[in-house]
Amino acid sequence: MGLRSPEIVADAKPGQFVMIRVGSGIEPLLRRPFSICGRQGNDVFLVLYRVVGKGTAIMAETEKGGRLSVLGPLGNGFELPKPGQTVVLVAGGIGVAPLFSLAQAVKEKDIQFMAGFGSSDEIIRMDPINDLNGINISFSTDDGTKGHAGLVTDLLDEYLKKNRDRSDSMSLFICGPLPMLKRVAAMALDHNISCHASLESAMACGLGACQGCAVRSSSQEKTEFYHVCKDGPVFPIGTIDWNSL
Amino acid sequence: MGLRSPEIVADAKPGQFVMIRVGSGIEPLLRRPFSICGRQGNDVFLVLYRVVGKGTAIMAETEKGGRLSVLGPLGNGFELPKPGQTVVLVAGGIGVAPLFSLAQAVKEKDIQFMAGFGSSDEIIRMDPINDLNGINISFSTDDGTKGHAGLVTDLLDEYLKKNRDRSDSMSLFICGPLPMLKRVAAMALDHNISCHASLESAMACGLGACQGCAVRSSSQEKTEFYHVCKDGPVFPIGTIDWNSL
Amino acid sequence: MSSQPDLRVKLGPLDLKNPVITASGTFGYGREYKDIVDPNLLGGIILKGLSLKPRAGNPPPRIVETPCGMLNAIGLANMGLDAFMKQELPRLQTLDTAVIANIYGHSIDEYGELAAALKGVDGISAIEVNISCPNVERGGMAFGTDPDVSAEVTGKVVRNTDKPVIVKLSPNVKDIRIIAKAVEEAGAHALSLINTITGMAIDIETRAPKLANITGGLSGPAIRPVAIHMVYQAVQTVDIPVIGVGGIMDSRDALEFLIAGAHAVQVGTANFVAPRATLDILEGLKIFCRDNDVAQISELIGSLKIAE
Amino acid sequence: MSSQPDLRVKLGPLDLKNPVITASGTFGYGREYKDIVDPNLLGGIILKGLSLKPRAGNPPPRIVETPCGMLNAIGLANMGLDAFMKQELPRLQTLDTAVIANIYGHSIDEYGELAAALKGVDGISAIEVNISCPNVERGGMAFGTDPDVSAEVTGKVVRNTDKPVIVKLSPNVKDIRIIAKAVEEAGAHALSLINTITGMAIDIETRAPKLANITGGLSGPAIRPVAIHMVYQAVQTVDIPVIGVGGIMDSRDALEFLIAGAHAVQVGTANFVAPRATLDILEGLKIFCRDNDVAQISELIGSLKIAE
Ligand SMILES: Cc1cc2nc3c(=O)[nH]c(=O)nc-3n(C[C@H](O)[C@H](O)[C@H](O)COP(=O)(O)OP(=O)(O)OC[C@H]3O[C@@H](n4cnc5c(N)ncnc54)[C@H](O)[C@@H]3O)c2cc1C
Ligand SMILES: Cc1cc2nc3c(=O)[nH]c(=O)nc-3n(C[C@H](O)[C@H](O)[C@H](O)COP(=O)(O)OP(=O)(O)OC[C@H]3O[C@@H](n4cnc5c(N)ncnc54)[C@H](O)[C@@H]3O)c2cc1C
Ligand SMILES: Cc1cc2nc3c(=O)[nH]c(=O)nc-3n(C[C@H](O)[C@H](O)[C@H](O)COP(=O)(O)O)c2cc1C
Ligand SMILES: Cc1cc2nc3c(=O)[nH]c(=O)nc-3n(C[C@H](O)[C@H](O)[C@H](O)COP(=O)(O)O)c2cc1C
Ligand code: FES
Ligand code: FES
Repeated sequence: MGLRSPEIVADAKPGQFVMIRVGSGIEPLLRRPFSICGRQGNDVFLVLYRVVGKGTAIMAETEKGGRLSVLGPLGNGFELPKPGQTVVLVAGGIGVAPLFSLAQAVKEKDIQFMAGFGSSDEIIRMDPINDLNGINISFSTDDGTKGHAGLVTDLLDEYLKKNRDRSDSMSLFICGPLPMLKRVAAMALDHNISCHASLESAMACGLGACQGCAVRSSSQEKTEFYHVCKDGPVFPIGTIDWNSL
Repeated sequence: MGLRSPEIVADAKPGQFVMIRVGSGIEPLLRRPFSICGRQGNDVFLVLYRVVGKGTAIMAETEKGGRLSVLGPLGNGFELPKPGQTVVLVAGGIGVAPLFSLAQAVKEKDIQFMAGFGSSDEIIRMDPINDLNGINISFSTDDGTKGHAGLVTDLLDEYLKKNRDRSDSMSLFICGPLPMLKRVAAMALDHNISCHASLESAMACGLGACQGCAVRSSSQEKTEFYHVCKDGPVFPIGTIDWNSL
Repeated sequence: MSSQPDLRVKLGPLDLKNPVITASGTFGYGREYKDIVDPNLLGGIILKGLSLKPRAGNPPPRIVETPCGMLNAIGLANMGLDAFMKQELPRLQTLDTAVIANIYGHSIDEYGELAAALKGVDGISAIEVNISCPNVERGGMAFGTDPDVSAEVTGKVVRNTDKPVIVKLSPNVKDIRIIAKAVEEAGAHALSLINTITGMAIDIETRAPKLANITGGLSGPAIRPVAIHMVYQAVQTVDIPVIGVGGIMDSRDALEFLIAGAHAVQVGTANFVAPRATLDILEGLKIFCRDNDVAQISELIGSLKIAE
Repeated sequence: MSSQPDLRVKLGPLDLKNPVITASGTFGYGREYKDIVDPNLLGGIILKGLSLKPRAGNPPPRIVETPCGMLNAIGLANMGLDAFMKQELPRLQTLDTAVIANIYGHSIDEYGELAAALKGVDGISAIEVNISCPNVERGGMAFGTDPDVSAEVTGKVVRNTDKPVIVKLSPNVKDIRIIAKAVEEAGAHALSLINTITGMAIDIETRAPKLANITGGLSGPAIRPVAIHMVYQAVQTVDIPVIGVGGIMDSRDALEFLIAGAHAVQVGTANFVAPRATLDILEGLKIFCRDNDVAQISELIGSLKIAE
């Protein structure tokens, strides 16, 4: 959906998110976090969402022209890859959303975009990035109805094997369901490739105040927990304790 | 609003009500009671409501063609006046609703319909009964913008004074805000006129199960409380302890 | 597995055809819902609280809606034992479901008298002892928040009846486990929890309490997390079965209680919101069992997985 | 009357410019809301619970939504006293509002040490003693549900500080009046109630608790009737002022607490739902006062009308 807010559009960085109040009542109570996946002009930013529960169901009923209370932009967002890097974006399902905004922001483009879905009918419209120059999009589906039959990690695996010599100049950015993230994180650590993951977590405030969105850090010395809303949602994979997730 | 339910239309008696679930969620939680105020053909019954809080606000947003969960018809309804009686209907505000259905049901018509409102712009559309034969409608408004300037009880008072000799053959039916009901009840008792009032009360079940809708009876011996949903909503005024209300 | 899951559960000596029961005070005597719910389809029905003498109940207003819940201060209005035996019992005796009488006394002796009066009475499958009503001056919650008195009431009822005794506990305590243990030791066959949580609401325009009784009992989905927690605590403390009640609106809610360890569930406020709620819950349980290859619903009871 | 109602209230020795305060743990150190709420407009801010040593808090998931509420099991994650003094205090000292530190100790002595460490510290207007956190193994609620221990903790803090002492009570008790009285007698200057109600939620798909900590504290509008009732009970029992907290979403809710007898209110979960909630409440209170010819908001405190 497109949401008009010149302020948010002006401030937002790729990978940041907003907290949306899906109704005006007290049930459901909490705001829902959604990545900013792009913009239309200077006024409207885009949110791409999947209906999974009552909050998103209510959003889907919100009429065009209606008003929603939106808090944002929130979170750290992606650090843009250095020029000359090959940008590899790996998304599972709705995880494409933050990566769209990143793909749009990368200046000197050499982008591999790998997106995995359950089935071809679940594939999210890629038009925000379809027309970008220098982007190479590949799909996987669990049931083989589009692209590679299997996991998106297979695509990555193959790509990494082919481009083993270039792993130094690669920057991985990933977003998707946890099992996928874990697997990609392991691969990236294995190949010693720079990799940033956009994480999800239950959230209440979105502002770093409630400490509800904790995720365990890999280094006890620094801090035991990071907060996804404030320290993230984007984390260098090495900073996270993936076993705890 | 019109609600399609051939079953309810077939069963409903004037003065009965329905319990409407205003949304599908759990907030607001309870159903809201509304009088059946008439019907359109054999399929559709009519409900006339005033937006006073969140439940009615949600109802007002329900789109045409939408579905609502409706329980009913409930309650006792009006006992139709005996033929030859002069039927005097006194309504305050939205209290017109159940009286509309009664006016439509009275066979041998000699009906006085007195309706009081705050101001002319609050007057409810009277078309369900405008075209009835033998009905005589008069208005009062608090601010005098239509009809008598003052209370609807003034209209009644005047009418009773003029027709003192006929009080034996009169049947009063009243519905409206509590102060109005109390005053009319007192007048009817004074003049010894048969009078039935349709009462309101907070309700949970509408079925006589929860005992939430109690109203104090005038005679301790019979029962200390009646239940508006089951024993009412229509009560002969003599059975109610008006001082407790 | 058979395509029809086995929904039967046991509440100690009491066999239920399924775990869905109506909660006391929210389903009258079943009669009120006759056009909507066939009680014979349910695991059981628990009747409106019964006292020795008729009780008129509290002055109105008696109910008020709150966020995702409601407060009630009915005050145990009921027809009393004699009228019940004459007017309601005969019809209840024709039912093919567990009919559970919910009793309430002003004193420990009154509880005993009620139990004795129902002893051997055909058509009453079990007795639920309400020591947890917040809306009466004497007895009720005052009993149910004290472990010694709770045990005394329980013992009295157990000694005076030949029927399974279920004791319904109040959540308005510091530690439900202490009461649960005391009641178990006093001979209860099962526990119901929770009754309503004491609450209050104020009309800011009139500056008066919204209930004539000032306070009332909070029920509905708002209290479900509290109920689940107390059921979870109780099942770890006692060996007798626990019936979960509090805020169950649909089969998912009912499953939460079963997984937490409840052997059956009671549906209360939901009957007002959706009069067919019990039947919908039953249907939902069946579907869940089928979808999850659960042949017997009793497998789910206490299946909660706690990480080390 | 003047067209600007006087919103000042007194919490014993503490003067507030208005009765709207942020609740501990829901507003961080104020900093997190800096672009949204100017703390200087509020009656006060209560900081996140502070312990002697840094606390990492409980493993995630730490929060889960429930009907009209939420459960949290943060586990009092905080930076600890030393880091607080260095990193947060200097900025807080520049604020022109009541800054209230919320303290939590593992032992009675730790409460004392924390109080002593904050003694004489500029920029801290008062101390709120949290003896009611349900999400920690030791101390917290275990203290706050026992009148003797509650009194001991209170006494210790009072003796170790020169600041007004507010004690925050747990609703997970049988009778809040007993604890309230004990804490008053031990020298508290004010009470806050309520903290969260213990609750639990289960994921029926995984059959695991939704919180890693298994249980959590229920907050939000769902608990408001319980909070209002306890505030009502407390104000009738003690002479010190009571701060109402629990489920306040808008000014109407805040007014319910004031009319019930609270001298001020804390806004917690509402900050998550509507980050500007405190300011909206303040505005709503002003409008209510104007519309109802209330010159001083303190007139409303305890204005509840109880019929004979
Ligand atoms: C930083 C961040 C960015 C996000 N960006 C997006 C986005 O761009 N587009 C999008 O569609 N979603 C996004 N999400 C997830 C989104 O917030 C949830 O899908 C949403 O909150 C679900 O709300 P609901 O009320 O519909 O579901 P609920 O009723 O709360 O939950 C219903 C069911 O969905 C499951 N569920 C809840 N949260 C999630 C989740 N995060 N992922 C998968 N299942 C979940 C629950 O376990 C439950 O079974 C993001 C989350 C975070 C933390
Ligand atoms: C038997 C019966 C028949 C009824 N028939 C009709 C009808 O035909 N048309 C109609 O419009 N209403 C009718 N009512 C009243 C209607 O049920 C209420 O107006 C409705 O429940 C309010 O719901 P809400 O959620 O909008 O208000 P809430 O949010 O519940 O309340 C908002 C405000 O409205 C006030 N309020 C609540 N109930 C009433 C009430 N009964 N009357 C006046 N103010 C109230 C509350 O005190 C509160 O201040 C009937 C009530 C009964 C018992
Ligand atoms: C209107 C009403 C009347 C009740 N009456 C009784 C009663 O007579 N005896 C009893 O033990 N519990 C009584 N209860 C409590 C319910 O049986 C149940 O324990 C409580 O409402 C929580 O369940 P729920 O959230 O599903 O309603 C009553 C509850 C309500 C709402
Ligand atoms: C996420 C969260 C963290 C909390 N942390 C604390 C805390 O550190 N100390 C404390 O005394 N209360 C804490 N509380 C309790 C709140 O201050 C408040 O008492 C409770 O949430 C009820 O108010 P509410 O319904 O307005 O949220 C916390 C509540 C929440 C929701
Ligand atoms: S959501 Fe509150 S700290 Fe992250
Ligand atoms: S509304 Fe339940 S008995 Fe009348």
